[in-house]
Amino acid sequence: MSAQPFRNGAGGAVDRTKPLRFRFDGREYIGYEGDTLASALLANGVRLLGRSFKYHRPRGLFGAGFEDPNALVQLRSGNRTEPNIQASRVELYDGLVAESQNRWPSLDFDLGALTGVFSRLFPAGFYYKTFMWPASLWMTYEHVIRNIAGMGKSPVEPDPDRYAHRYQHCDVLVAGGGPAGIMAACAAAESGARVVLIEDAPRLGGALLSSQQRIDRMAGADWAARQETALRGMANVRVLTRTQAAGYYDHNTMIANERVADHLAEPAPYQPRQRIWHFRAREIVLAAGAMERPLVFAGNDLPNVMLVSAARTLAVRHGVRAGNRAVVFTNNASAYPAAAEMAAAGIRIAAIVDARAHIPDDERAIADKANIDVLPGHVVVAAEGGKHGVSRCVIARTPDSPATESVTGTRVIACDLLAVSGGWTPSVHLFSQSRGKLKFDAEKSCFVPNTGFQRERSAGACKGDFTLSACLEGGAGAGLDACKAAGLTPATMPVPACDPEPDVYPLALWALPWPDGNHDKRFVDLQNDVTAEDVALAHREGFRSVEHLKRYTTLGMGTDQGRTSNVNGLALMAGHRGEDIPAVGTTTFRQPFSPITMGAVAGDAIDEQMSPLRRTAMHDWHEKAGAPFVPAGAWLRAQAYPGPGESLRDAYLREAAHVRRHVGIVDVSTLGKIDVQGRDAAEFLNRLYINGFTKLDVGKCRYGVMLRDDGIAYDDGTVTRIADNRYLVTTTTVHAGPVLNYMERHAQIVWPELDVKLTSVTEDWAAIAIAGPHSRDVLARVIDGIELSNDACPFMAYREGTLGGVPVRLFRISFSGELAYEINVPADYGLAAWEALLDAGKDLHISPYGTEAMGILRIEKGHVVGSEINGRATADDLGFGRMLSAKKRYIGDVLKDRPALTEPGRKQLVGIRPVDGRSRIPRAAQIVRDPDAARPVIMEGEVTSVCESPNVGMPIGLALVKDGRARIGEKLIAASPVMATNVAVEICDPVFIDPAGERLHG
Amino acid sequence: MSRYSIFSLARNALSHHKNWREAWRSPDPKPHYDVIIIGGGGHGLATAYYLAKEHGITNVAVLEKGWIGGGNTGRNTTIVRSNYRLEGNAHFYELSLKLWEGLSQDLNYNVMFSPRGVINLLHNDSQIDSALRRGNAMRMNGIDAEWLSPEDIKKRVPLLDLNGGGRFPVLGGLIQPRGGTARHDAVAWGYARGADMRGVDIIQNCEVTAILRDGNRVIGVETTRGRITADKIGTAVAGHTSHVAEMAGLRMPIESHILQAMVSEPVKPCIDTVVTSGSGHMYISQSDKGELVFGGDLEFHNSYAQRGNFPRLEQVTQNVLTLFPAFSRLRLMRSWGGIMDMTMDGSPIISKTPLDNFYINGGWCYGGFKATPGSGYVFAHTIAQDRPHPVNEALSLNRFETGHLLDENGVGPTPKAH
Amino acid sequence: MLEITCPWCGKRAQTEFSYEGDATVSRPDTCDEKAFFDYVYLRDNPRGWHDELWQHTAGCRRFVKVRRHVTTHEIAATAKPGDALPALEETER
Amino acid sequence: MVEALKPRSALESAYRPGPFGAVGAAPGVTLAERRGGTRLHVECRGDDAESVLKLADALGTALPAAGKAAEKNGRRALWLGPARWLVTGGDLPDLAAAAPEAAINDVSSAKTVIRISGPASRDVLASGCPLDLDAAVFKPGMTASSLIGHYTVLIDCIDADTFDLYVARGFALSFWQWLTENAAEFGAEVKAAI
Ligand SMILES: Cc1cc2nc3c(=O)[nH]c(=O)nc-3n(C[C@H](O)[C@H](O)[C@H](O)COP(=O)(O)OP(=O)(O)OC[C@H]3O[C@@H](n4cnc5c(N)ncnc54)[C@H](O)[C@@H]3O)c2cc1C
Ligand SMILES: NC(=O)c1ccc[n+]([C@@H]2O[C@H](COP(=O)([O-])OP(=O)(O)OC[C@H]3O[C@@H](n4cnc5c(N)ncnc54)[C@H](O)[C@@H]3O)[C@@H](O)[C@H]2O)c1
Ligand SMILES: Cc1cc2nc3c(=O)[nH]c(=O)nc-3n(C[C@H](O)[C@H](O)[C@H](O)COP(=O)(O)O)c2cc1C
Ligand SMILES: [Zn+2]
Repeated sequence: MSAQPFRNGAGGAVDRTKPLRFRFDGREYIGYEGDTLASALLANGVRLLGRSFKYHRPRGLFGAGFEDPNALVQLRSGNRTEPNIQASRVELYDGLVAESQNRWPSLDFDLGALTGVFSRLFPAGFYYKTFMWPASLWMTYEHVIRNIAGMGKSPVEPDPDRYAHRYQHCDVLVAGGGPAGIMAACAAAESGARVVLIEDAPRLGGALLSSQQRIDRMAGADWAARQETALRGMANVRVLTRTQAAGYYDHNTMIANERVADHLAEPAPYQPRQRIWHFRAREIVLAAGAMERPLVFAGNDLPNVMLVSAARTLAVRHGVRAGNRAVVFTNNASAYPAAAEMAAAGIRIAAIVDARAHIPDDERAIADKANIDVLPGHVVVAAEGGKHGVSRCVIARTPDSPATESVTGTRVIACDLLAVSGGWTPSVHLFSQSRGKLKFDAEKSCFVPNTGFQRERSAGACKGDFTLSACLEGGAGAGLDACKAAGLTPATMPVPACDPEPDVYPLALWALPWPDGNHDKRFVDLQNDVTAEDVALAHREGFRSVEHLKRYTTLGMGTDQGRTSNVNGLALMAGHRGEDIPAVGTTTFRQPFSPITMGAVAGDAIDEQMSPLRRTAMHDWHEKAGAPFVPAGAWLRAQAYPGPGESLRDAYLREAAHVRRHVGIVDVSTLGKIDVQGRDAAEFLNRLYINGFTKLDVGKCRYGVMLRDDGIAYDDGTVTRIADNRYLVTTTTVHAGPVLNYMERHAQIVWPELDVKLTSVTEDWAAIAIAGPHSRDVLARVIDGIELSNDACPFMAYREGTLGGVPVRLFRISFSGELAYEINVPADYGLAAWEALLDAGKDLHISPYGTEAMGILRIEKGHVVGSEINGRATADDLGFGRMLSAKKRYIGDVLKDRPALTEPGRKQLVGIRPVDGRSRIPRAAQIVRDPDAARPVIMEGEVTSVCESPNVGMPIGLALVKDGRARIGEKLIAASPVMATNVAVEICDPVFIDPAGERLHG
Repeated sequence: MSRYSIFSLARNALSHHKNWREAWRSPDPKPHYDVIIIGGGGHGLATAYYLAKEHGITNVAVLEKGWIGGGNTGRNTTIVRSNYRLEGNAHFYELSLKLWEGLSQDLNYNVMFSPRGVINLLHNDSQIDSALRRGNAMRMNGIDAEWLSPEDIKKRVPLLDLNGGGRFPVLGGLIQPRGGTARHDAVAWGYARGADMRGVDIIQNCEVTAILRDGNRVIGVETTRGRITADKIGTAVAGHTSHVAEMAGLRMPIESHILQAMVSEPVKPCIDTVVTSGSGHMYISQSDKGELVFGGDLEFHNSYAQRGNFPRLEQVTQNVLTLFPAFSRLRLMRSWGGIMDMTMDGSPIISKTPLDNFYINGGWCYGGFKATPGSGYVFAHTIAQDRPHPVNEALSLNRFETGHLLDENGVGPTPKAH
Repeated sequence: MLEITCPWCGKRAQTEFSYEGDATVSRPDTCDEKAFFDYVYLRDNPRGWHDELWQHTAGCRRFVKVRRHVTTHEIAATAKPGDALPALEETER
Repeated sequence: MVEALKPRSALESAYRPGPFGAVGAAPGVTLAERRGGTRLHVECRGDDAESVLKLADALGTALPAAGKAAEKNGRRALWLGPARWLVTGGDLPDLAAAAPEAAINDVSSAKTVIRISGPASRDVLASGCPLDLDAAVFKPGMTASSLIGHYTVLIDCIDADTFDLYVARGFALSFWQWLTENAAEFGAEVKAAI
């Protein structure tokens, strides 16, 4: 534990009575409440914070906010570890643990830095030119490259925290809580608007927190705190701090990420760690401020070369001296008040090196007052020092031409801090996300919003208004304008007075020449190690569009998305192209604003909530009976009911045999059920199905098949006429939703003239199929009000009655080919009905069966399901040719006759059985003559369903085979090279059991 | 044009890399070409390359409205595979995969083709069934496919939760070991350099605004850089296929939809193969730079915007985290969109058209990046010979009329569903 | 996220709807194969205003006609399926 | 003969009355399943004003306009869509007989209904629902079918901070998980079913 040698005794918004312990790379330090991890490290004199992406150069803190490209750490440990976290945005908490990253074995001694030694061999894009020989070695090269690249490490354990989402609508949303945003929010709030104000920092104030400018005769930070309290007290305002406006999307949606508990060691019980907010705003005010821009010179990446705004923030907000002796290098006014405040915090300012030859009086006055030497017309051309920081800088006269490559006549100033300001870059990110178009303001040397696209306006520094007074005024104006646009009456909003501040008109200066004898790298993008030379190389090789520049050099592709580098990079490219900056343009600004946690994006909708499950009314019973479940669409279905010590296979074979011998029940609640009513219901169904329904009598069911308009088979099911103008249609489980939607489309759009009303009643009814020779006997014991005899209730009859006092619908239909019924009872009574049946059939050996046995029974009968109705087969392929009505129009009737759908050689439904009468047919096999023939092997067909059939006494299957119906008796091979099995099969009729259908009529 | 190698790199290092030449020229358009290719994506550039290399046709221009590789070539999740079930697709994609295997050497440009394997995770019986059916068909066609047990998968993808969050347990997988990823931008640049070297003019910032016809023949184009005539015109504009075809008076069986993709921040290697899952719909891999690159479904509405909305990001991320709970604390760094040319059967079109001398390459749906070399190869053949290569015969435009559809998933003429 | 005005339910989030494609194609009454081929397969797929159908699946389950610009995603108008959207010239103005 | 069947709630296996989550002084929300009663799904052709009148007559209350609910004598009708309503109540008249042209389905079992109440109820719903749930916008007497999480839910605003949530029975258990998980943050209590 050490003192904090660079912490001032007073000043700043840290609470010196609240020391916090933390560890960085295993060493313990102390900081204060109010610190960021970065400020606390610098207070302790720790300046080497990380290694760069490509060359593993030593790096320190560079910026104090979103813009920092350098000081990325692996935060926390174990299952809460997170890579690439900006130390500048981490609020210090007691017990915080962080590690540096992208170094091995240690930050101080990093072998990866060897790449730096050979860095001349590794200019931008070097990997496209080599590693090609021998071809087989690329995977080895790649392995090495991948390990050198990357940055931090992914966690390897599941995240213990939870994440939430929230939707909110508002009149005016303000993104950014600096002076401009505060004024906008106040103005809108005063006008009675529903206001949301989003601020990334823990409190409002923005740049005010990092300066000593006064507003309304009080310190800016105090003014901000006063406004924050006032805003939080208003019922029509929601202030969200620690919240990043992350994505401005279509129709004025703003996605924001609130870091609810990231400032804590871990979230409180039940507290989400982060929350995504989905805002729909009538109007938006963008007030995201601006970022300072670096200058490009040799060695500009050394630790303790940082933005002036970073050094100022450390000094003013945290009471930390980033160094003891500083050189401030600038091309604009903003460094002057900053230098004065740094000096006031006890940093000796060796000089302000100002590229501008002429310094305006007000700026000069600031320097004079703070007793700071100014070197006008000078630039820093190199920073020198070691991995623990800059120790001196080399200065020269401002070059006359931007093309100057090197200079002589330099001199050296010793310093342990080099603060640079290359002007300001408005944070136009959100504006651009919303498709706003930018323009280049040459005087301010930056891109600013031009024409907006959505319902937004910018205010303050993100619009290019850099003085505080302009921000306050602009903010208020924007808030009122937003209210007006939202249809509210704007209030009047007095703008408070503030200290004056010089405006920013930088001298354009994109890269500085080298001094004699120093050819160190001049970085443009610090995170991705892109240098001014790389930009030149890209130009030379023809990668001249900014988009090519970006992709060839990786400029701006890091976690900071080029916040500090893009403008310098494209300005350099403009220079090489001999064009002006707007002609070169910018790359595309994309969501998110700054990286956001994937856990937060997902919210709580992971695992079961990602894709909710549907459970039938009998679910708990199946579960208790030990049935494994299989998904069918969203539904869970019981697969089989293994008894004690019984395998799953034994169980379903037993169940399938049992049904044909005795009686079984299966839960078929998941089948889709659609109630169709109306005077034109019959006509409607007639048009949907290939077979006719006008002649179906009340109290009767009929099997039906639907095609799509392209003539391909779509779905099958039964249609039951319940009353004159009322039908019940069933669909397959998986198609229940699509078929309803399909019917609704036709009812509403294609044939709106028909009187038909569609209601999905799937959820109303629990459905149980009861099958087997004794099914009638069991039913007779439980059902009231229905005469069940074969005459009174023949095959395909529909009847209504009651079961235990509850209404029941009874359909005499059979999927198994046995004497069978399906009964529907209101779902609330499904479980009771299920139990009643089991109870009533005990002496008849009634047993439940699952989807596996059901599958066996249907394969034995040659009934098709989704593996046969595969979206490519026609009705005729599946053996439904005779059902195609010639007397009426129906969907698919025209295109079903296209040449390819009627030509010979189509795959038709057949049965298959092993030639040896016992080998199990490999599932999903291809059917070929000779599986060992030269590739490609001609495939005669494919196996669609297989099972072991206890009732046929051998494995059987269904297949789609070219011209299959004409090939009954032919022997072919069912080949599954993937599972390494081949079985000789014989093509046969798809109906294996009771082809005459005697059982189901019995 | 200098060859690239470690030696040329070393030589150039001595001169501070000041002597590299441009990878391709930036000529002004000539008034007439033998062949014009509209669209400077991977497909257009590859077509030009193979026209020159395989057919000796070098008086060729590639017209690109923006910057080459800026379309879907520059915004895809870079998965390369040939794991198709239907023969019309399988042989075509396999030809393509074979070309990938020697592409860096052929182009003298490292496209970083990385055959790290593509695993399809299977979460239920019917997925296993259709994967096996596809795998068996692949093997019969001479394409590699192997079954992976859950344990095999865990070994290859340690961060995968085999229990799928309790919702999508992994019951097995099908792997195509020769599948993998490639460096998407490099593919465009490598083909551009190769084509340029052989005399092809690559003309950027040149948007085709009209197609000129003389009766049933196309004779040239109107562009933002003036009129250019040509003996033959091929279009390879992916998401803009309908738009360009309409200039020639053709209506297409295509809808344009947005597909988003996203990257996490870069991290050290943590997933070494490509993993796809039908739990919802997601695919993920890690780039050589370290980002997780992943994507999922379309936005499900027609669009020509290269940008989508947040709900799809949520959904894809939910899917990723259900399978990879350890990625929850990684952060999403960037998301973007591309315009997908979704056909009515989900398979591409490389074809002659009802117009003379006008050829169409499009309808790539989710999967045209992997097709790039093969597509260029057979499209060049189709243009040069005025008849399809045997491998793209099935990819004809008239299959929709005749019914010879290539509907891998059997979802029918609903573009968004493929 | 888009906001779509359902003619019955008012302004609702896009996620409540499912996209149902081009609204300008209509199913032929005839048996003409060419007409059906057009209806089933061919789309204008314009790069501008697009009249399309959405179904309010999580709401009233009605199909809604929407005129949406497919590069900006602006929605100019919505209507009940039986009602006409305004003339395209009006939207373009 | 079988005994009279007993109904069973879809939430049966997960329903545990009592406080849960971050409970402070008073729970932010209370949850209670509403069981029993009859619910009829009623649909008329869009132009069939006559049937609508007949239905209103039989019910003793006019059927509500879009986005609204109407209640009288313990019978509550919720608008579902154009000419489509959900009619709920203890004993309902024979609507099919009253308006033969209308399509009537007894859907009493189809939905699970959960009443959520308390000062944080809007916050809980807004954790997954994209509607504008501001108290000044979504008011008592209004209903809307929308999404909550990945669920389609019919939301019926009973009073300022009380809502009935109708969710498909099959999804009820999954939805209950969602709801309790999102309510936990605010402090919550499950009450006995009503
Ligand atoms: C998010 C996403 C993920 C994807 N993932 C994969 C994947 O993992 N694997 C895979 O195989 N495929 C994937 N794809 C698909 C794949 O990217 C594309 O199919 C493929 O890149 C298409 O290449 P192309 O050359 O045909 O088109 P593009 O690269 O789009 O090139 C077409 C070019 O035509 C230009 N153009 C358009 N109109 C005109 C005009 N009028 N005049 C001149 N030029 C014009 C465009 O500017 C563009 O540069 C993905 C696509 C996206 C969007
Ligand atoms: N003249 C100069 O030297 C000069 C130059 C630049 C800035 N400034 C000063 O900067 C201030 C500018 O005021 P302002 O209000 O425009 O900006 P600001 O920088 O004070 O405030 C912007 C705020 O927005 C927040 N923010 C940015 N992006 C965000 C996002 N995506 N989500 C949530 N929050 C986000 C930031 O955390 C910050 O608090 C003034 O005080 C001005 O004096 C001065
Ligand atoms: C495979 C792949 C990897 C990518 N990796 C990064 C990355 O590391 N950093 C980054 O900023 N963008 C990355 N991108 C996204 C691009 O920056 C860019 O968004 C994409 O090419 C689409 O272009 P646009 O956003 O300019 O429209 C990647 C894109 C792809 C296709
Ligand atoms: Zn609606």
